[in-house]
Formats: sequence, C-alpha cells, structure tokens
Amino acid sequence: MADLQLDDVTKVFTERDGNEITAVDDVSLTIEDGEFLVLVGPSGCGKSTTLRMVAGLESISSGQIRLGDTVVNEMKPKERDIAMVFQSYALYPHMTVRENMSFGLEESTDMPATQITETVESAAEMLGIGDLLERKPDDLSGGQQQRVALGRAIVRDPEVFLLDEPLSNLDAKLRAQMRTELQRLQEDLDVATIYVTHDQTEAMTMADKIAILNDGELQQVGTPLECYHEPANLFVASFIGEPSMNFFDARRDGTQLVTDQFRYDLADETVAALGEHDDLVLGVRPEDIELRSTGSDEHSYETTVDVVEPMGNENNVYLTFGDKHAESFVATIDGMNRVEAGQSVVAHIPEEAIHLFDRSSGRALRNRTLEPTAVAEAQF
Amino acid sequence: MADLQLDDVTKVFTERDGNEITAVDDVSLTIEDGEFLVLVGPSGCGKSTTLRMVAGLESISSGQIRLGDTVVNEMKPKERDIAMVFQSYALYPHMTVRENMSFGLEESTDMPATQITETVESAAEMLGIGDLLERKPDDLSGGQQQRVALGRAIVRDPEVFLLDEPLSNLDAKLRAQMRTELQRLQEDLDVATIYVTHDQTEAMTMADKIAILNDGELQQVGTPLECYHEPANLFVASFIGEPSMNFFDARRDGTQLVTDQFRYDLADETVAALGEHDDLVLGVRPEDIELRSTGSDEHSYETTVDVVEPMGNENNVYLTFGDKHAESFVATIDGMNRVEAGQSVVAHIPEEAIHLFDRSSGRALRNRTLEPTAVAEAQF
Amino acid sequence: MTADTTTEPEPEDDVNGDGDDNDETQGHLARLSPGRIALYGGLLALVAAYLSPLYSGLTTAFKSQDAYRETSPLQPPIDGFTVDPWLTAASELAFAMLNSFALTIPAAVLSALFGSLAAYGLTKVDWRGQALVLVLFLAAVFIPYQAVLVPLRQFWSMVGLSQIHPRGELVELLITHVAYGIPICTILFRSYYQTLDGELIEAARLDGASLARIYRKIVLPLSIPMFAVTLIYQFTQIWNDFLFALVLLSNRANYVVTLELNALAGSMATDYSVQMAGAFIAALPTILVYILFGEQFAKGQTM
Amino acid sequence: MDSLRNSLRRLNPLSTATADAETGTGVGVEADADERGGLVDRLRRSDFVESMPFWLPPTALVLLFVYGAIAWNVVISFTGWSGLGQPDYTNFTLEMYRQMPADQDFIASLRNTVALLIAFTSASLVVGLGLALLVDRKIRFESTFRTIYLLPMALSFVVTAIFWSWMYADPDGLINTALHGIGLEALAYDWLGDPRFRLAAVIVALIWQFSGYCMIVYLAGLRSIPDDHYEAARIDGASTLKLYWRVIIPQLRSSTVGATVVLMVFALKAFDFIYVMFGTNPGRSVDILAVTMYREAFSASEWAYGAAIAVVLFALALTIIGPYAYTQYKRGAL
Amino acid sequence: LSGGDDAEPLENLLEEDPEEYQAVEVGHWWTAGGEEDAFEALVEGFEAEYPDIEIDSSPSPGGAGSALEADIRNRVVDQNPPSTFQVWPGQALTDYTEEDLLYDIDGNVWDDEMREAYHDGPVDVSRPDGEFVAVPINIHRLNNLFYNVDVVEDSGVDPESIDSPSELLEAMEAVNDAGYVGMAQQTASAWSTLQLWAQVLLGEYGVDVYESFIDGNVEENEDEIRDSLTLVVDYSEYFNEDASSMNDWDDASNYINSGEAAFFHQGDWAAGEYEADDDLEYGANWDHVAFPGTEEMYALNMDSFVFPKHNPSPNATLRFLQYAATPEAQERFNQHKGSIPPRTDVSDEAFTPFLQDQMADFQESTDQPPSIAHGLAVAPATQTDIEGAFANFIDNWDVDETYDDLVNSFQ
Ligand SMILES: Nc1ncnc2c1ncn2[C@@H]1O[C@H](COP(=O)(O)OP(=O)(O)OP(=O)(O)O)[C@@H](O)[C@H]1O
Ligand SMILES: Nc1ncnc2c1ncn2[C@@H]1O[C@H](COP(=O)(O)OP(=O)(O)OP(=O)(O)O)[C@@H](O)[C@H]1O
Ligand SMILES: [Mg+2]
Ligand SMILES: [Mg+2]
Repeated sequence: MADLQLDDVTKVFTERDGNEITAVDDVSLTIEDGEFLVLVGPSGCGKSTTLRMVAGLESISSGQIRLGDTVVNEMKPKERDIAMVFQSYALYPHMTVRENMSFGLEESTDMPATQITETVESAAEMLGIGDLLERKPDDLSGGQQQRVALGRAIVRDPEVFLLDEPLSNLDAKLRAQMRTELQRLQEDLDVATIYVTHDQTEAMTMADKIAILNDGELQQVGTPLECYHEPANLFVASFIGEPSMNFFDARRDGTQLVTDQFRYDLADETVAALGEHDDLVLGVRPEDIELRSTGSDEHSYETTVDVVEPMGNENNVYLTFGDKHAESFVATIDGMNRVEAGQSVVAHIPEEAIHLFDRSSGRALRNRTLEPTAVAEAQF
Repeated sequence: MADLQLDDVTKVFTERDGNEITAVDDVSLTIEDGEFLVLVGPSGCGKSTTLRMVAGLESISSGQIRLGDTVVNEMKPKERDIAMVFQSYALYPHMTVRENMSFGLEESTDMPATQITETVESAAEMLGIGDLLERKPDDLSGGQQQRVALGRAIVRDPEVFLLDEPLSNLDAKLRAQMRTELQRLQEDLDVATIYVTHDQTEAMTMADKIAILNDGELQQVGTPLECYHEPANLFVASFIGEPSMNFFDARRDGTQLVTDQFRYDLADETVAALGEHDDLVLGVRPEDIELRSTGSDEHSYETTVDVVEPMGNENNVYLTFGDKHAESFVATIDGMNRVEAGQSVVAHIPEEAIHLFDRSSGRALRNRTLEPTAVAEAQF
Repeated sequence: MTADTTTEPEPEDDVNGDGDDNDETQGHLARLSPGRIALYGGLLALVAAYLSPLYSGLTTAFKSQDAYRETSPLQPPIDGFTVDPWLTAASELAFAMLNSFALTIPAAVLSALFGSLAAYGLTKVDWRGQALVLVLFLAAVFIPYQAVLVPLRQFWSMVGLSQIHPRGELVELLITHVAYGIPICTILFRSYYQTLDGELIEAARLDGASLARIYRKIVLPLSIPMFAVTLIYQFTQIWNDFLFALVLLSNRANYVVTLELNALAGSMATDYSVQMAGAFIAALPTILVYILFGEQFAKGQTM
Repeated sequence: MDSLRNSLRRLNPLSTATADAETGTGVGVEADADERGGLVDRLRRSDFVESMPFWLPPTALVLLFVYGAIAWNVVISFTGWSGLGQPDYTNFTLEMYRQMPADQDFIASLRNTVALLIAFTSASLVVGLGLALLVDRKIRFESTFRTIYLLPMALSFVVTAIFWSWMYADPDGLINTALHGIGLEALAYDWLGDPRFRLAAVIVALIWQFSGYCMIVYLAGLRSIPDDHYEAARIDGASTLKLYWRVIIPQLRSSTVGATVVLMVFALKAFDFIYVMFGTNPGRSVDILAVTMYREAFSASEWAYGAAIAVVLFALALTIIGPYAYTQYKRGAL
Repeated sequence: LSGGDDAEPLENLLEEDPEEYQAVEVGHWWTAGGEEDAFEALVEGFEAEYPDIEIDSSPSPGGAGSALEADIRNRVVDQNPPSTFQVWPGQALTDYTEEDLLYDIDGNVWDDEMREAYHDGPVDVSRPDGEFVAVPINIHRLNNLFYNVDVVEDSGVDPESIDSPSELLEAMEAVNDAGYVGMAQQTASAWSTLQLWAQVLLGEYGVDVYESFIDGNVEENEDEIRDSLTLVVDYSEYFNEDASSMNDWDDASNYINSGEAAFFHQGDWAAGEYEADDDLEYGANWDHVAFPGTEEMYALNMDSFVFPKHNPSPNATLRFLQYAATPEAQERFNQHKGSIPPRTDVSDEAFTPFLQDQMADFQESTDQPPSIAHGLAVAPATQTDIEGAFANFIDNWDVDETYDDLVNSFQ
C-alpha cells in the first residue's frame, strides 16, 4: 500500500518524419493510498499517455514516477504491481470469464491453482458475475464485460488501479449504474486509483480529486467542487460545467467593467483582487444568473429571450442584449418557470457569483465567493 | 405541401432462420406540414425502421403511409418527394460538395444545369458552406459534412424531411451548436420533419412534438413538456428525464399509499383519479423532492444521505430510508446546498408533484399538477 | 518461433503490431538488443532462403554453356557471362508472350467487370436467395478444375470456335477464364461492397437514381480501388494459368507463355541457362505487377 | 424573415411546377397502383427483377461453366467413354468406379494426394505463422521483407517448377552444391530422382511458394487483434512467449481456417507443378489425382475414367469446401 | 459429332488437277537439331516438286511428342485436324482407326510398287487394322548397343562376342571391376528403361515371346517376363549413379563420349551424339553392335504421316503423302534425321558410315518387331499403363509389382 507520485513527468513522441509531439508536459501529481483521482481533459490532451506511463506501457521521456519509495521508471509493467482496465476492456475473446480472470494470477504469481480458483470466484461473486464464469466474452453484455474487466484487475490485488475511460462504451443508463458501482468498489478496495474520462459527470461525481489536463499540461488539481467553483483559469472554467460558463470580454475602467454590451460596477474588494490587470474576462455560470420580469437594481440588465430549451427539470434560456444577432448567453432557470422566446426579461448577475480572469494568461484573478447553505436553511 | 400520415404501420422482418421480428408495431402518427416531430426511444425500438418505411427504403408489412391524399406504400423512394439525412451523412466521397448537392436534382428533375448551379449555390450560401463547394467530403470537418448532408436534402425542396440521428457523430460542443442551427433551418424551411434521436436533450429542445417508441410500439405523442410532466405511462416517465424519475411500488390502503418504506396520504381528488386500481407505482421526479433538516409535516420522511454527487450547479443526493442497504432514491438540489453522506435529512414529497401509475399496465392514472410560474414571480 | 522472441524487449519496443512503429525513429541502431539482432538475423536468413531459387536461376541464366557446366550455381556469372540465353529464350517466347497479353488483359477486365456487377446485384440490393447464389459462387472459387476439364473440352469442340478462325481457341480460352474468374471477383467485390456504407446507396435512391445509375455514378467510381485489386489478381491468375491452356489450346500459334515455356524446357532439357532465362521472361509481367502493386496483390490473395 | 423554402421556390419555378403537378397526378398514381397492384406489378417494382441485369449474366456463366460442367462430368464418368469417338449417353455404367480400387496408380495417387494435402497444408501454416510473427514485430523495412516472402506467389507454377528442378538438380543444383559446400555431402541426395524424396521435394517447393500467402493471412489476423490485448497481457505479467502462445495465437483461429481451406483445395489440384517437373507420368512416388486424371483423360483418351477420377477429386474438395461454405453462410458472412 | 463415319469419302474430295491448293498443315515435333534440318529438307524437296503447294509447319515440341499427341487428339475430336501429322504407326493408330478417323490410302498412295520396296515390319505397322492408313517416313532402330572402344578393351571385353543379355551382365561386371560404369542409362523418365527391357526380352527369349507379350499374353509368359525384369534390375547395379536424376538420354550417352562408361543402349539417334563429337571416330573410339541376342532383328521405331478425315486440304495432303513415300523424300529426310529410310531401295551414298551399316543390317534383318515404348506395338491406353508400370519400376525395382502392373496393363 503506497502513494503514487509523478514528478515532472514528460513524454515526447518522435514521429516518423522527425516531428516531436509533447504529449505530456512536466506533470506532477500525487495520488495517495486509497485516493480516487480522475484525470479529465479534452481529446488528445495526454490522459491516456499519462496513464500508460504509470502502467509501464510507455517509456518516460523525463521525470520520475514513484510508488512509495521506489522509482518505477525502468520497471516492466508486471513488476509494478499495477492493474489496468482498458476502454475496450481488452478481454481475451478465446478465453472464458474464468480464464480471463485467472490469466494474470497464473502468469505473474506462483499462486496454487486452487487458490486462484478461490480468488477468482470470490471476486466474481463480489461483482455479481459468479454465474457467468464459464461464458466467453462475446456472449456477455457490455456491462457484464465491463465487470469482467474490473474483476480481472482486482483479483491481482494491485497497489495502483488504472482505468482508461472504462465506461465510455456503455449506454447512458448502464453508465450511470456502473458509475456508482465502481465508486463503491474503489472504496472497498481502498487502493490508489487513476481514472481517465472525458465525461464531466463521471469526473464530478466519482472523484476525490480531479486533475485537469490540457495540451499535456496540468491545469488544476482539486476536489470536484473546487474545480467547479474556483477554477484556476479560463480553460478549467469553460471545461467544467454544462451548459458552459458564460464569458464576456471586459476592460476595467476604474471600478467598472466595460463590455461591448454592458457596464458592471465592482465592489472594492473585487477591485483589489484584480491588481494591475485591466484586460479581463468576466465569467458567470448560467445557474447564477437570475431572471426577473422587471427591476433596475445594480447588476441587472434588460435582455430579450432568444430561444428557450425546456429540459423538463430546468430550462436553458438564451438571452441577447437587445440586438437579435448579437451573441447570446445562457441562463438556467427552474423547469416550472415559463419564459417565451421574444419576451423581455431582466437578467441579474450577482456580484458574489462572478469570476474574473486575466485575458492574456487566462489565470483566475477572482473566483465567486462561496456561501454554501446547509440543507436546513434552504427551502429546496 | 402536405401532411404526412402513418396509419397502423407495421413492419415485420423475417430473419434467415425464419424468426419473425416485429420492428414496428401498429404505429399511427400524423406530422403536419411544417411540424417538427422527434422520434425517440431506446436502441432497437424501431425508430430507424419507421423512418425508412416513410422514405421507401423498407417495404411496409401492413398499414398505410399517406402524403397528403396519396398512399405512398408502393411508391419508390424517388417518387415520394422525400429527403433524408443519414446518421453517417452518406456523402458520396468521390464527388465534390457541389456534385453531392447537385446529384439529386440531376437524377430526379429536368432542371437545366444553370438553374441547378444556382439552387445549389444559394443553399450552400445559406448553410455557410459556399466556399467549400469544390472540396471533397473527406476534406471537410464533421460539422461541415453535416451541413453538406443537410444542403443535399434541402436543395431538393422535399415535401418531407427525414433525419436519422444526424448529430450523433459530432462532439458535444458541435452538437449543441448544430442543434440550434437545425432548429432554425427547419423553421425557415417550414416542412414536415421527422427527426430520430436517442438523445433526450435533442428531443426536448428541438421538437414541436415528441413521439416515444418502445419495442416497436408507440408510447406517447405530445409536446416535450407534456411528455415530461404528463407521461402516458411508466415507460415514458422513466425514459424522459435525467436523473430518472424515482419509482416506489405502492399498494392503496383506503386513502393511503403503502410502500415498503413509508405511507403516503392522498387527497380526495387524487383518490378519485385512481378509480379501482390498487396496485400502483408512485413516481416523483428528483427535482420535486424537497430536502429539509427537520420537520414532520405531511408527506415528509426521515431519510439518510447515502451518496452525494456534486455536479456543480446542482447536487444529486441519494437517500435511503434508514437501512443503508435498501434501495436508494435520488433528489436533486441546488449546487450551493451542502449535504454530506451519512447526514439525516427530511425529504418532503409534495402531493401536487407525484405521479401514480397502474402497476400491471403501466398506464398513468394521475400525473402531477402543473402550476407554471412566470419568471416575473420567481426569484431565480 | 525462434528463440529470440523469448527475450523481453524494452517497454516501448512493443510487440504489438499496428504497423506504424513510431518508436523506431528513436534510433533502432542505438538500442539494438541481442533479441533484435537475432530477429533481423532470422529475417535475413529467410530472405536468403526465399530468394535462392531465383538467385540460382538468375546467375545460371547469364552463364554460357561451359560456365554453367563448370561453375557452381552459387557463383555469380563473372567468367563466361553471356546474354545469349536471354536472346534465345526471348525469341522463342515472343509470340507466346503476345498471345498471353492478348488473352490476359481482356479476360481480366471482363471478369472483374462481371464480378463487380454481380456483387452489386447480390449485395446492395436486397432479395431473398442471394445468399444461396453467393454460396454457389464461394464454392466455385475452390472447385478443382480437373472436375470440369473433360466437359469443357467437349463443350468447346461442340461450339467449334477454333474451326471458324485459327485464333478461335484463344477466344475459347478467354471466355473460359472469364467464366471461372467471375466467382472470385464477385466474392472480392462483395466483401468490399459490404464495407461500403449502405446509406450511400440509399441516399442515391432517395436522390432518384435508378439501380443502373447508382452503379454507374456511385458504385463504379467507388470501386476503383477494388478494381485494381481484382484486375491484378486476375491478371496474375490468368497469366500464370497452365491447365486450361494445356487442355484448350492445340495450335502452337496460339500457345500462351506458360505452355511455350514448358515446351521450351522440354526441347532444351539440358540447357538450364535458356530455361532459366525463359522462366524469368515468362514471369516478368507478373513480377512487375507484383512489385508495382504489391499492396493490391496481397489484398487480392487474402480475399 | 423570408422562408428559405420560398426563396428556393422562387429560384426554382420548375420545381414548384413539378411539385404541383405531382400533387395533381398523385391520386392518379394511387388509382393506378390499385388497379394493377397484382403480382406482376410487385415483380416489376421488386429489387429482384430490377437487379437481374446485374447478377444474372455472370451467374448464368458460372452456372453453365462451373456447375453445368461438373454435372456433365459426372454424367460422362458413367458413360464408359474412351478413345477418339464421342460418348454414348444411352448406356450408363458404374464400371469406372468399380475399377478404381484395383488400379494401383489410382490408389497411389490418392495416397499421395492425401499426404500432400496434410503435409503441405500444415507445414505451410506453420512456416507462414512463423513468418508473420517475425514480420509483425515492428521491424524496419517490414514491407520489403513482406514483399520478398510473398514474391513466389506471383510466379506461375511452370516457372517455379523450372526453378526448383534446377535447385534440386543432382549433383550441381544449388541445394546439393550448398550441402557439399558446408561439408554435408552425406545429405546431398538425388532429390528428384530418388522416389523417397520426390514428394517431399515437391512439398518443400510448394511451401516455398505458399508460405508467403499464409504469412499475409496471418498478418491480417494479427493486425486485427487490438493493441490492448498485448498490453493487457503484459500488465498481467505474461512473458513474450506466453503472450503469443496463450493470448495471440489462439485468436488466429479464423485466419487459420481460411488459409487451411485455400491451401487444401490447392493441394488437391496442384497439377501444373508436377506436370512440368515430371510430365504426365511422374511415377507412383509423386503421382497425384489431378495428374492421374489428366493422364487418363488426355493422354490415354480414357475420358470416362478420367472423369470418374475428377469426380473423386471433386468429392474430396467438397468435403473441405462444403463445411466452410456452410459456416460462412451460417455466420452470415455471405 | 461422331467419329469419321460422316466424313466425305476420299474420292469425292480428290481432283485430278485442282486449280488451287490449300496449304498443307503438318503437325510434328521435329523442332530441334538434326530433326529440324530433316524436316526442312523434306519440305524443301516437296516445294521444289510442287511449287503451288505451301507447307504450313505446325510444330509442338516437348514431352517427346506427348504435347503434339494431346493437341492432335483434341483437334481430331473437334473434326479440325491438320492436313497431316507425324504419328507413330502401328497400334498407336488404333484410337484413330477405331473411330474411322483416317482415310484408307491404299491405291492413292500405297501401290504394288511401293509395297515391294518395304519389308514386312514397316508394311504391317502401316495397316494396323488391315487398311493402309500411314506412310512411314523413317525408321529408328532400337536394338542397339553402343560402346566406347577404349573402355571395353581396357576391361577386356569383346562386345562382338556377347551373345545374350545375360552375358551382357557379365561383361558389365568386368567393366565395373575395371573401374568404369557398366552401362550408361537415364532412369528419371521411364521410357528408356522400358525400351531396354524390351530389348532384353527380345534378346533373351526371341521375337515370339515378344509378340506374344504385345498381344497381351502376359501371364503365359510369366517366367520370361519376370526373368527379363530381374535381369534389368541386375543391370541397374551397373548404371551410372546419377541415372535417376537424368531426365534425358543425351546426358547418359555423354558417358560414352567421355569414356566413363562402356555400354549404352539407346535408339540409333544416339549415334548423332558421337558423330557430332570431333574427338571420336566411328569404329576407332565408339562402335555399335546389335543388342546381344537380337542380331537378326531390326527393332522398329518409326514415324509416319497419315491422312485424317475432315481434311482441310485433301488434294494437297495427298500430294504430300505421295511425295513422302518417294525414295527422294526419304533420302532427304533420313540423312539429317539420323535414321534410315523405310524403303529398301534408297541409295546409301548420302548417309554416314554408321547409318550405312544400319541400312545393311536392315536389308538383312529377318524380323522387325515394333516398339512398345513408342506405341507401335500396343494400343495407347495399354502403352500409358505400361509406361506407368515402368515409371514405378524405376522407383523401386520391384519385379513382382511390375509384373502385376504389366498384367493389369492389358486389362
Ligand atoms: N504512439 C504515439 N506516437 C505519436 N503520438 C502519439 C502517440 N500516442 C499518442 N500520441 C499523441 O499524444 C497526444 C496525447 O495522446 P493521448 O492518447 O494521451 O490523448 P488522450 O487524452 O488519451 O485522448 P483521448 O481522450 O482521445 O483518448 C495526442 O496528440 C496524440 O496524437
Ligand atoms: N434488416 C433487418 N432484418 C432483421 N431485423 C431488423 C432489420 N433491421 C432492423 N431490424 C430489427 O428491428 C428492430 C428495430 O431496428 P431499428 O434499426 O429500427 O432500431 P432503432 O430504433 O433505429 O435503433 P438504434 O437507436 O440502435 O438506431 C431491431 O430489433 C432490429 O434488430
Ligand atoms: Mg485516451
Ligand atoms: Mg437507428
């Protein structure tokens, strides 16, 4: 049982034509024993490559990977005591479920056959696939295959557990179900886990900690809510959350923000947080925008409803500042609220909810203030 | 300009081994001129088959399809004046965009070449692909290909427009964008449209009317909000909405519902709606459940928080009635509300929000009452 | 497997086979492990083994009669180098090469065309029973031609093209090759058409094109890569055919190159130099096709 | 905003006209369809009929030349036809089949055919698999190696027979020269002269010609195995040997089946090679049914007997093709 | 399509003095060396005689005529034969005569004058079924034993005094002891050994047994056949070691040129190899005797021309056949071919000393037994089977099995 540590890990691929691609750029991360780290980021950002370096399937261009006190850079996969679940499951199609699950134990340990049988059967029982042991993978449903892939990994009782988009081949309902199951399983196993996904829901709901990668570089590591509410930069702010945060380019003019569409007065402490930065981006999440039929208080603006997307439990309302062809921004309101396209509404953007970013570096200068309410106080 | 009408349309496939598969079972539907009908349902429920029968790509086993007053059952696809956009786009890879878009006009009309050119160019302009006309499909991005496929369909100025999961090959951001575009386009074209998808968001946001299929049978036809708030049966109730509606098996005992976990008093008008039915399913949407720290009024129950999935803008809270291993149900609360796993909370299930279904037939006996609030009155 | 595969390669010296080995650019020479060296050694030894018949043939073909008698076949033709065998063989085989070309090219084109038409009719258009027809085609690919030789002879002697014109035999052979080429061409085209997106054809039907127009405007242009494969396959098959020619051709003037090469070998039994030169000349077109279109050739072989 | 449809309409008066016309005639079409909605009309419209021009001519050619000829061959085998005359289709006899068991040449060639079938097929598969595994190890110049191993496949059997008769020549062919060169004179046999080695010599030459084919079939199979199977096995701790033995090779089953069918069927008809090397009368050590058939029919004018041997050959081929075609059909591969 | 019954009678086709002749297409396999020269000489002579008629040579080399044979058969079956073709006479023609595919040319070509000029053997093989259907053009002798003079002298053997095949075995023993190859032979293809066995049978047991054998009486002659086969097996001990990989007789005959072997049995075409060798001289370095025991015989291998029905050029064909039967044609042809004219009235002046000796032997010969290996003696199907038997024989030298095969060959 040990922590997994990545120190300045870099991976450079050299293509045949001599081009160098830095797939992973100087990434440092610590995954504590028992911790569940979710690695997210857009396609091609280096998630899989990072995972494969940890597994030993890809060499490390520079930096160190340590498991406990051991540097594992030069170790072969089988010496690392790591188990991995692949996106495609990579089940051996010619072997039964039992053979698939035993294979790793037979190859990498001296465990006697009877004990292997026992281990495999108890793991299968735990995963609810005890009665499928004699089937071939092709005769299993997607969810069952997924469980076999998990089973194959857990029987080996590894130090570190790696999962590369393990749910992406399942349909929505099954994915939701497996998500919860996986989470429970990891809690039970209590082993350091890296989980790669590009699904936000998975990232938010499963992670102890999220690590966000972009273009090979680590953007932020934090709890899901930290990343949601206190994004380190523009990229994280736009990547996390659906519908995405609304952004307005803004210039600071004294204690006022000036955008193409509106002016926004800032409180003193907000101004202080900005320091010298004048070229800014104002961000606000759709659910933080309040819509009212009338009103003219501070931070309220006359807008026109462009489109309403009713989602049942909520409505996404696309708003524009007067001009129909200007870019719209989105506010999310309760599904029971009725708004019609074309209607005029007042949008209120509360100051405690705004994010401000430096436009050139993208760095967050000021994140929203969090005043979490306990359930007790809220009405619903 | 005509309505499209399906009367008791059935499709039976005979497999090689003689098995009969009823892919579409006695479906009747009317799509009015200019109407946008979205056909949803789980995989394999017969959506594509229905569409293909309308297009004439699949023969009709029984029933009638009418376009205006004409029965088109026996007509060949080209005689039906229908355009279709395929999931794979089905662009002719060896032809330029221009040739792709002209092909249908050349094959099915006597339009002179100059006029074809004009038509194609104006449609391309409209779709913003005017400068791509000389490219081959392989040189286009997914979104551009999608637009070409649309262009190919609209230049033919069809009576009916069919789209089979046209956005499923696009990534999330592009999908959201194309969704709005498609909607606008259809409004402009003002032509009867059937749109197949299994994406709920698309169904809810794009449709004038949703038709929900399951296992070849039509479950409900209605506006998106009707389907969300007034599901015709259990299937629709569980299919529409994410997270899915919570269901509790219940027995009626006088004016009380008795479930394994709790008792629920019913108002008189609710009891009246139930008629003779005693074996029921109680349904309630996650966002309709209110959580409070204390309280003991009617329809409130002591529960324990099992898991909290923070999604940023909202939290999905999984609750159990005391026993940790009983099945949990889910409530959605605002993202700013803090709840912890293990905490005890009181869940309030308001009577106006509950749905009741007959357990054996699945038919809805009582749907929630709708009291839509105007934006004006709501705080947010 | 040779012993070297038991040696574990470095982590990224991957054993998997997706063909594009990006790791090799990191300098194979720099990290040639003993396992790799053994691997290349084995591969080169196999190359030697596979090329040896051609090598000994080639050296012999350049040797004069004396040099051939006196030197080992391993020895390159340095003393006694001559191109006479090539000239002799070429002049003997010239007319037969022409016959072969006149036969092979149209036969290959026709069988590919028929195969493509049949595959289109049997794949992209749905009707029951096509699977049965396809089973017949598949079986026909594998039928030993001995099972049809006698009737084939009878059939053509009844038709009697050879009596109408001295070249009639070649036409008979041509038609025979077309007929026996159709099954494999159909199977090849069919497996290709199955990978073609069915929605393409449906889109064209919705666009108002008839089956013939769809074939002409959509399927045919998209089949060009497969035409390359089948044409190359059929070209080599027909060029290399011996049995049908042996049975159907009786007039020397109509001999195709395989027959004439066999005749040459028979009449120059002791002159290996001329035999080898002749063998190379007869093989030249297919070797050229193979070298120029190796990819398509390999595809055709694997169906 | 102007409706797009209308703007298109304006652009396109013709289409409006046709659209209107269509609504006008629509009823007519319906009535029409009702009147002659019978079988004939269905047929006319059916894909079956419409697709006929495409598949019928080639199918007819195949039926005539392949299946018609096979049937005719069976008929001929019952006629007892021999000599330069014409078969007599009025009298049928089983005589041809009756005399087979007593015909030592036939027995010998049947035996050789089966031996060739088994030895050649299995050896080619093994060699081909070995080549494929070697070539698949991310080697440099992979395509060059592949090209060389597959090259013999491009050659006519007439050509390869000529090359190999020179390879095998005793004492100055390349093989014996090489054996002498490395001091293994004892192993330098007269490969083509000695009846003990003739069949083996033919098999070796045929392996040379066909192993490249097996290689590409196996390579295609190997390349269809996803990379992550290799990776999963390595994480599972399998050594390279175990990886291949337990994970990779078992997945090549369908490649093996496909290649086996092709090789076996080829082995049945391997005629050209033996004919060119040894003539029509190669002797019992290397005679195979394909050659015997040719000799009986076309050298001795024992047409019916030749046809009967061809029927036996065909039956052998059928035992191989039949199950294959059937499973392909069952699997829906057709 | 059936046989030749429906063909026009020859008389209807022939014209006394046709205005125009079709070209004569001649199928043959004389495509190399002296054979090619011989055929060209024949054509030259004919064209000088008949300037109006063109000869269209249609050669099919390879397989010692087997390619031609198959081609001709196919064309005859198709009723599309060449005008005439080279074919072994005798039983080799039975397939044609059974189906009545050849014209009887008695009267048109054969006449009394001609018949007188021939020995019985050649006449008999020209009318296998009683009707004259073939015109012989040459004769090769099969019962020859060539030897290298130095080698036999060195081994103390006198070929002239060897009287029977069994004595030949002893002579070979002596040669072997002297360090030479007893008999040069090729055993890669079967016909040389079949031919050798036929000579052994003739030499050891005489013409009657031989003729009884070719009539199909195998079992009546079981002992003779077994013994003669055994004798060939004994011979094989003294063959050159590489006999089994030699496909061609001329590789074997080379052992005589080079002085490595004493004896060589082959048709008289082998003499060409020695005559062409500048280092060797007939009588001094190489010499020839009849195969022991066959001194009175002239074992026949012949080529002939026939007149197939459905003939494309009947008038020209007739002229060609008539010409082929003349002494002039046979002289022209045979001096190049290395064979002797079938006619006995041809001057020997133009021939080599060796052939002159052979012509003299022919004049004096009492029997002219036909060749088995070349199909003169037995029907084609039988010949194929016998050849098969010997193909097997040279593989395993098993007398019992070969005897059984020979019995079966006639069934
Ligand atoms: N073997 C390789 N050779 C060259 N470049 C590679 C290789 N593997 C990955 N890359 C490149 O490295 C970058 C990161 O790839 P990686 O597979 O880690 O992305 P990812 O985040 O897993 O993406 P996805 O979400 O699509 O799986 C990409 O630009 C990719 O093209
Ligand atoms: N050609 C066919 N032959 C036999 N069965 C078919 C055929 N086409 C479709 N089916 C069956 O009909 C049913 C409906 O198929 P259909 O393609 O219409 O589903 P779908 O709703 O479009 O599903 P998806 O969302 O996966 O596209 C399925 O059970 C399918 O297996
Ligand atoms: Mg990845
Ligand atoms: Mg579908």
